[in-house]
Amino acid sequence: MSNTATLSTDNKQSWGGGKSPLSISYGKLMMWIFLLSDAFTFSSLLVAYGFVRFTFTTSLPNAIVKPFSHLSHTFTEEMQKAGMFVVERWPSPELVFNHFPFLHGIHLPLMFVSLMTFILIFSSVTMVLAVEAGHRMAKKEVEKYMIWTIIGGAAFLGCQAWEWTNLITEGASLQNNPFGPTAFAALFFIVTGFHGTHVLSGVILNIIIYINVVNDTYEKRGHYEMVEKVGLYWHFVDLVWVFVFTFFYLI
Amino acid sequence: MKHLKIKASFVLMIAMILFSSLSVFAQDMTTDAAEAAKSTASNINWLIAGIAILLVFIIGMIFDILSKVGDVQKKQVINWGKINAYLALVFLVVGLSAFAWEMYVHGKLTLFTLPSASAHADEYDNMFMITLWLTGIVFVITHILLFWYTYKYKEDKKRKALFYPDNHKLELLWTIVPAFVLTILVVRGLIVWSNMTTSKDKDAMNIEVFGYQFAWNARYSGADNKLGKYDFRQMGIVNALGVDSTKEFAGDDVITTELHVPVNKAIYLHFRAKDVIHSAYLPHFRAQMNVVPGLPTKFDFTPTLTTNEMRVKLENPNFDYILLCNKICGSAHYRMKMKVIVDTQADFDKWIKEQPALTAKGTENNSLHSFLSKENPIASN
Amino acid sequence: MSAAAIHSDDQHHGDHGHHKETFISKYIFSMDHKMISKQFLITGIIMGTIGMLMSLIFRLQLAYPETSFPIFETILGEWGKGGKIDPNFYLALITIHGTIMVFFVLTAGLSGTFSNLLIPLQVGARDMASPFLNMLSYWFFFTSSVLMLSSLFVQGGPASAGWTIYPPLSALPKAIPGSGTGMTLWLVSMIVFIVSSLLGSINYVATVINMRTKGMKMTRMPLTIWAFLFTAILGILSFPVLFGGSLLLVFDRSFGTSFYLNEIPADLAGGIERVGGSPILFQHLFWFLGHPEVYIILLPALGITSEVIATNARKPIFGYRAMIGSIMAIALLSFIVWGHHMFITGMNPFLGSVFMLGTLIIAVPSAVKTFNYLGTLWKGNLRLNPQMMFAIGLVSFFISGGLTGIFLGNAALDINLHDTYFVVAHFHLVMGSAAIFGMICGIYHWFPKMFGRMMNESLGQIHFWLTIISAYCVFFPMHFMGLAGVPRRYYAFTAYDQFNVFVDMNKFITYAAFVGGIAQFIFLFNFFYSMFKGKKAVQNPWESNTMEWTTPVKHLHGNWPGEIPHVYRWPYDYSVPGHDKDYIPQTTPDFGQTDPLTEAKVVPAEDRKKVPTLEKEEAVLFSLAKRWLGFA
Amino acid sequence: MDHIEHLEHTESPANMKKQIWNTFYVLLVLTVVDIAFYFALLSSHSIYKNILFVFLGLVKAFYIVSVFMHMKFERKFLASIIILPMLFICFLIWLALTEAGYTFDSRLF
Repeated sequence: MSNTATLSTDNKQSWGGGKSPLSISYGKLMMWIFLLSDAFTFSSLLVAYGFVRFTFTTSLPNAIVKPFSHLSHTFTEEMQKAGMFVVERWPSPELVFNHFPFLHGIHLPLMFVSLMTFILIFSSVTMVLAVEAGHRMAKKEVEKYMIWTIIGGAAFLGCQAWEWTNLITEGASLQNNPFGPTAFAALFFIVTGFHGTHVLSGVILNIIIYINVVNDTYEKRGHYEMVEKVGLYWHFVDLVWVFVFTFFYLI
Repeated sequence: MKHLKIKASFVLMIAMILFSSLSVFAQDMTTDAAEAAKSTASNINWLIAGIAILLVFIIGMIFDILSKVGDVQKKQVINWGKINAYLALVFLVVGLSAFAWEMYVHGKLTLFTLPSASAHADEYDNMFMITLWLTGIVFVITHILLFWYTYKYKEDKKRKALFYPDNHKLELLWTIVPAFVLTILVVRGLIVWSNMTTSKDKDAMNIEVFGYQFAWNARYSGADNKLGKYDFRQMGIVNALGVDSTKEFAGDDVITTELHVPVNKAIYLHFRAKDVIHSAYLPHFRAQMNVVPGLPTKFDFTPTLTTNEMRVKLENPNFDYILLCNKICGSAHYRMKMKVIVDTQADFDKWIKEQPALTAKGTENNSLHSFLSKENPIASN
Repeated sequence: MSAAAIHSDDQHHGDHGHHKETFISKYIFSMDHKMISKQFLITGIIMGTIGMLMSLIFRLQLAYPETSFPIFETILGEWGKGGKIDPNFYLALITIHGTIMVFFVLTAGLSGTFSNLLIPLQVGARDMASPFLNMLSYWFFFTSSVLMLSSLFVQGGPASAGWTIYPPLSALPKAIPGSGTGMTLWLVSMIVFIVSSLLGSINYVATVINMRTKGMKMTRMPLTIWAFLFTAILGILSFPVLFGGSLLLVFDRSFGTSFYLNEIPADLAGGIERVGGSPILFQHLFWFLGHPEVYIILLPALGITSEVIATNARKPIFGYRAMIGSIMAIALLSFIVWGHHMFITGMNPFLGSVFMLGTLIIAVPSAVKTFNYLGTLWKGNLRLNPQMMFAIGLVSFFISGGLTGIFLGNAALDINLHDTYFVVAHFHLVMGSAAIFGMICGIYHWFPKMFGRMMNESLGQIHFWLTIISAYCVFFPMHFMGLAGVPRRYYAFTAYDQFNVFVDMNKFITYAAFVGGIAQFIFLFNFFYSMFKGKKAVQNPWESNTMEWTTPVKHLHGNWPGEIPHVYRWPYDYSVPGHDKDYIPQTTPDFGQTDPLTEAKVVPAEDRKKVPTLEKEEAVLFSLAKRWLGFA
Repeated sequence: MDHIEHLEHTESPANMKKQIWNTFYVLLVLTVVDIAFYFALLSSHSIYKNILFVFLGLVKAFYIVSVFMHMKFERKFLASIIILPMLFICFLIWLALTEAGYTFDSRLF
């Protein structure tokens, strides 16, 4: 058969092609691949964290302060005097992250971050419920769950802003760290900041999707795949938080 | 259309010639009379370059005209297939002879022809030669095949290529054979590597090599063979190395700008940098290690030939071992070197006695002061 | 199924050919992959020319360290005072030369051009999965090129810490003038470049996996596509790590953190004492990208060569599956060997052994590739046109440069060879020259497809011979300098008596470099002249099997005017016995094989032998992986 | 355009919803367990504690990826495409930690 024969078929613009071997659309595939590469970005930051941390002595086990025991405004200095916060030693996380909004002066280690984790997991659930509603083409439900997701994301960002403010007022910054090695604060701000940027862009994407849902864009399109794609991104942000939580707050 | 092409190539040609002759002219302007004789040689080279460019374009035009003729006559005048086949053959022969010539002539310039100056150098050279022979044989054989095939199987309209897409046995063969050869190299390499990186001699002489932009210092550990602690915050103009002479082990330390080492004694070099990464490269001893700020690195070796013995062997009275910086570190990177002198034990002892220790002259480390007041000519640059 | 069909309402798919294209939408913000590939190519060529001219300038300096050239003062101004290059500017030149060549020419210019051109055409797709992201990818690349070039004009000069930008040199503006604004621009440019590369790579992978035409199984894809696929995967997995690393470096430079700095006194580091980091960390993060990057450069060149050699030898590529297997093995191994750049950086010697093992194992798939090329040439019917000559030249460079890699991969030998001219010679041969040859080979081969015209053959042949001779003359002698202990990145060797013996050699290398440079001008002339005035191309000038030659010569948005042709066979049916022509395009149906989707049942015995007919493609991939990674 | 494939939804909506909520409870419990372990093991400093936390994190990640991100319902091949490259990260982590340990040691002496 000559080459020209294949060219002389009718002139209709059809997007023919083979089958998709993974039985997902190219859009979702691209989102997956993007998430894979983004996972590598976060991994590189976490690897940097692990590396820097391993070059320091591990934190001392805390045997001084018990939860709910009151703390004074000079808590940090006391800990410095007690040898818990020294330059050579990675600080014990529960002594650093021990504040809770409106409950000033009470030693509540890791409670706030647990709340943040809960918020993020909850917004992940509402997102996946929105996706599920999208499969059923239930526009009202998608709207409802999208709203919840956006609220969850915004709440998380608010919590993070509060925690940052709190740490900064205590004297932590990229160059300073009252709790121990400067790298601790710098890495904390960079990694949570990078994660926060992702959450922020996720919230913006969610808002765009929500507007599209309200405007019947996906109804007209006949499927809610866009919700699914953004959902993937949102869950990824949640996934990253699991590891940020594990490495920064627990270990 | 044709005119334009010729015009364009002429413009390009003229630009090239202008550029090359400009460079010649430029050189003429700058070379002074004393160097005139030396520069004529390079001027001739420039002329050659210019002529070569001209030739290239003339040849290009000839080919162009020939192909135009071919277009008109409706048959090929120049058959590049054939020309290339023969050129490939010529390239193979000339190339391989050039390879052999270089191995013979330039091979003599390499470190491997010098007498080995450190204890592990023989092992190193041995490893190198094994790799060289193995790769050299592969290099020659594959190149002969590559260009011979290019010649042998040039296009012939009457012939049809052999349809031969696969041969699992053959592929397996040329997977397993390289894998086998590489296994040998890996195993040997691992042995040599672990020999070179593990320190065997507990009594090795501890010397610190300190690198900064753009010079080196050596710090000898003195009689106790222990280097005193340093504090990077104290590194300054007065105390460049940041060594506090009052601290433990530090008092008898000796700081010098030349690295003297006794022959046949294990030397344990500790590296430290002030500002950026340097690399202490001692080519004659087959030794190199990066000098990283904030990360202590080390290397140990045993020199086996004194500088004087080496000078005699090489019949070169000016020969000196050197330590040079081999990691890009700033503007004077290319001048950052330290003289290394391998002495006999007696000479070394004599020399080290002459060097002032940190606390030899009382509380002030005057020696250090005087040594540092000779400000580095490059640093002030 | 067409994945795109689902999105028939997607802006950039639905309206092909419906609206009139303006100049801007056709030539500037074009979403057509063919136009984007041309944009990549021309930007790449411009960057390449700049990079090459830089190399000529510093070659002149190396050949005549004592001589002053007034022309330098004219063209370089401040940096060429008295006709001599400033040592700092020398370092800046080598840095920018390296960066431009590695990232802008050989990553974007090579893989960007040919992935864009060939992936949709060779797998039978109308366009990339997302043409819009594809366009963004080009414009990010363009922005990053502009940023990189603009760093040449800032105060203090461009980045000058070597293309590997090891901190602290790159982190402390006081250490070298180039570590000021120039370095910041370098990092910003690189981050933009990474974004571009990711957008491109994600697109390539999605297109290859999802957009193939009917019958185009994974095991029927040309080796170019395989190479591009794995290149894209390498890019997706390795560039993000550099992104993370650069981000931390930006913070070290501008915000007073110390991830890569330790024991740096305050007066050196902008008034803030830096403790707690490690420069080795940056090197690990950098080389986690840096080594796969070598294969990001090399694999597309090898893929292009496979295609060109098979076409012009009129013979199926020898060991198609072995070739795919070795691409996969190289791609996989490239992620676990980066430490061989760091044997003597103060790394744990035990890790040195681990990396040495991995590095030398890479030689096995590389050897398989080389021997398969030789096997393809054997008893072929070689059409020695320029692209074939460049492909043969690539194989030659790949051998020469690859073999010296065995020295450098050996941790023990690396002690004395690290950062000497031996390394320069090695990587310029294996990834510089070889990849450039792959790129030029691809340009000669696909020029008719890109521009609808033919390049002048005679000029191409002259270009080839001058280039290969000059490249060997430049890089071969460098091995001996390296073996004599001559370090790289030296402004001059005048301070060392023992390197005086290489004065003549340095001059010779410079002359050869100039010859090579002139040869590239021949190519540039040929390229731009043929673009407008070359002979008109016919549809399938090289009598090739692959699908791109079934599209009309005049470009068409959507590639094929009618339905996309189906694929019935692998791409290497050259000189099949019993056929009167010596090539059978992939789109030619076989006897009894009308429907490619049900062909598994009716496939003739001989076809089944050539192409594995396992039911699922993943099964094929797994079996290949198992077979080839057994060595690891 | 010949045949459009949709995702294979093996689950009915009610079932899916139930599964989502179940996953949510699992994640919640795991987070609480995390915190509980943290305080229970406050005084210990063993490497096993870190391994425990990483393991719990991986379990959480598994649930998020498989149910929330629908990986459970996709083709196995897609899952392997996404999961297998993580081995490189594991290598990088192993390497970085070994290297950091070495750096720590060499700074001590």
